[in-house]
Amino acid sequence: MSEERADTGFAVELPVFTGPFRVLADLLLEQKIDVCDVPIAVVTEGFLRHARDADRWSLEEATWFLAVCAILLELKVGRLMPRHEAIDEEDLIGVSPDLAYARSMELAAFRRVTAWIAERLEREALHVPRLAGPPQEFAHLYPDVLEKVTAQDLARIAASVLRPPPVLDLSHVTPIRYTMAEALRAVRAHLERRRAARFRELVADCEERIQVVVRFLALLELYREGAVELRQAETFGEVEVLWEGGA
Amino acid sequence: MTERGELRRDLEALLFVSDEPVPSAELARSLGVDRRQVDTLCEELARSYEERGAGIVLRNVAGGWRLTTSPEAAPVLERFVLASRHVRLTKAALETLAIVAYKQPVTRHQIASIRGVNSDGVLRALIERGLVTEVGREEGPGRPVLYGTTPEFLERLGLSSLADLLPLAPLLGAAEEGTAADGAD
Amino acid sequence: MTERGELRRDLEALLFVSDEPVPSAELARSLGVDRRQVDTLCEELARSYEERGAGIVLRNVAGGWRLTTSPEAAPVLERFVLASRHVRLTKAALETLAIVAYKQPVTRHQIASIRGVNSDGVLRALIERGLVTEVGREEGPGRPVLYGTTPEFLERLGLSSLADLLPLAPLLGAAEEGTAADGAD
Repeated sequence: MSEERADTGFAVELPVFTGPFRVLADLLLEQKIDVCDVPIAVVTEGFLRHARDADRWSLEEATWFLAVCAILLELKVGRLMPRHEAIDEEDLIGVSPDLAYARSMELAAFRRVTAWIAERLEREALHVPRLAGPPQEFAHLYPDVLEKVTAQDLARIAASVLRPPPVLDLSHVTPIRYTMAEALRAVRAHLERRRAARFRELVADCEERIQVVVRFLALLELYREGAVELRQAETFGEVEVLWEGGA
Repeated sequence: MTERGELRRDLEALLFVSDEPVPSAELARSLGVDRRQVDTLCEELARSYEERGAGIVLRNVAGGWRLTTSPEAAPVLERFVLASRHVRLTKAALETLAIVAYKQPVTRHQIASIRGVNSDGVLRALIERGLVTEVGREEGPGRPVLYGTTPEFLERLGLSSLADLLPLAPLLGAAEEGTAADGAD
Repeated sequence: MTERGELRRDLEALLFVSDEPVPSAELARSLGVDRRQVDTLCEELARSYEERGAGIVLRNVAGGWRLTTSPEAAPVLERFVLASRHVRLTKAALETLAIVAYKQPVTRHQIASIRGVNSDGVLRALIERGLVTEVGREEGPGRPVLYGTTPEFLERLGLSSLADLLPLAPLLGAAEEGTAADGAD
């Protein structure tokens, strides 16, 4: 996959950057521009428009675009969601779109081969082996197992055999320490005092991203109750919150 | 293949996966034929093994048909079992003994379910060694035999009663596969 | 009985008592002959089962010889066998298994990069099923664990070695051609 062939000629016009998407992608992957400042939906719409206007779809161009967008989305999700393993992001940055394209081809091949594996597993399950071991005439060959075994050893063995299957390891999931009740109280207090606020102000005291998310959910809850009115002048613009609740 | 050939094939497969004598009636049910026919087929099969000097023999013992190894192959088998299966046998025996000790009274079937493999041979070996014995029969269909440990088992471990077995609860969380393997060596 | 007949008898008995594939070298040691002779005898024995339409088959899987029941007898066996050996794997598990099989030794991270999603849960499930195992650690920062397939994986697929895996290269080509053709339409 050469750079020229993958070059889309597709250009974007965004507040942070105007020019060929290829250049934008490089800037993003080199971390010269923050991925959170790039609305991927807008870029995708632009790409679809560009593709429609062209005479016909270029498979390579589309695949390359998809590979880049997949990386950008994963980066963006990484930025927006709390995550402890910063290393993941570093590794993603190191992935070039061409490599991602190659990997997508590889994955397609692996998906094809899974059908073969599944079929073989199915067919082989019809062969039943004999698991009984030596017949009873050979019982005398079994060792005297208590020769070197203590009560402690036996307990350990029993524990290993009788232990229930391992529970799902959730250590990689960040516990959410912020409650909806706390968020509702904070939003209410602010709005009852000020009657109106921008979302940015409502989360100004938040220390973690997850706290912002919970505040946002609290806001939606208040909206559902009819306690607040929400306004957004433009896509990705500021969200304005007006207090409608009983004073 | 003739219908008779198919029956013989299925019969041989049934006997192959069984570790204990299978009553003709049970074979007949599985094959969808009558008992007499099963007995005739088994006799035929037994004769064919004999004629070709096979390493396996088919015998009618203890109320059922059972495949086992030819007595003439015993010397080679013993060498093979002692040389290469010994560690596996030890592990299987220890696991089975641990299950009987902590779960008694327990059926063969329960042991096999816990270990994930047929453990009848191991159980027999433990009985022969005087560590495990029949302690009764379970109520319910088939009234399966229940197994438990013997006084000799306690004595060998230096325990005065089953109540002295180490409690399992603290180990269930902490025990690692590694320690079990160590214990089996 | 001829010497060759005796060897074949002992070989059959050895295979009968084994609960896993037995490498030719191990059989050779027990029988006191060389590996080549064991392989020839096994092939003969396998053919003789086949010719008489036996209920058991002898195959070379996972680097060793193993007796199993004939697949044709499977319907009759179903009721008889304790636990079905059938493993139904999810799409994600199959995909991960394929990657481990063809890319081994491979790290968790490499698997995730190819699949585009975190695959730790699936990997753990494959390890629990005995299809995948840790095979070492990579040099370099963090020394990440390397994973590979187990002999059981080969056995479950009925392959004698990893070299018997379906070649991936033609599939890579097919992928490219296929999609390119689609794109040109």
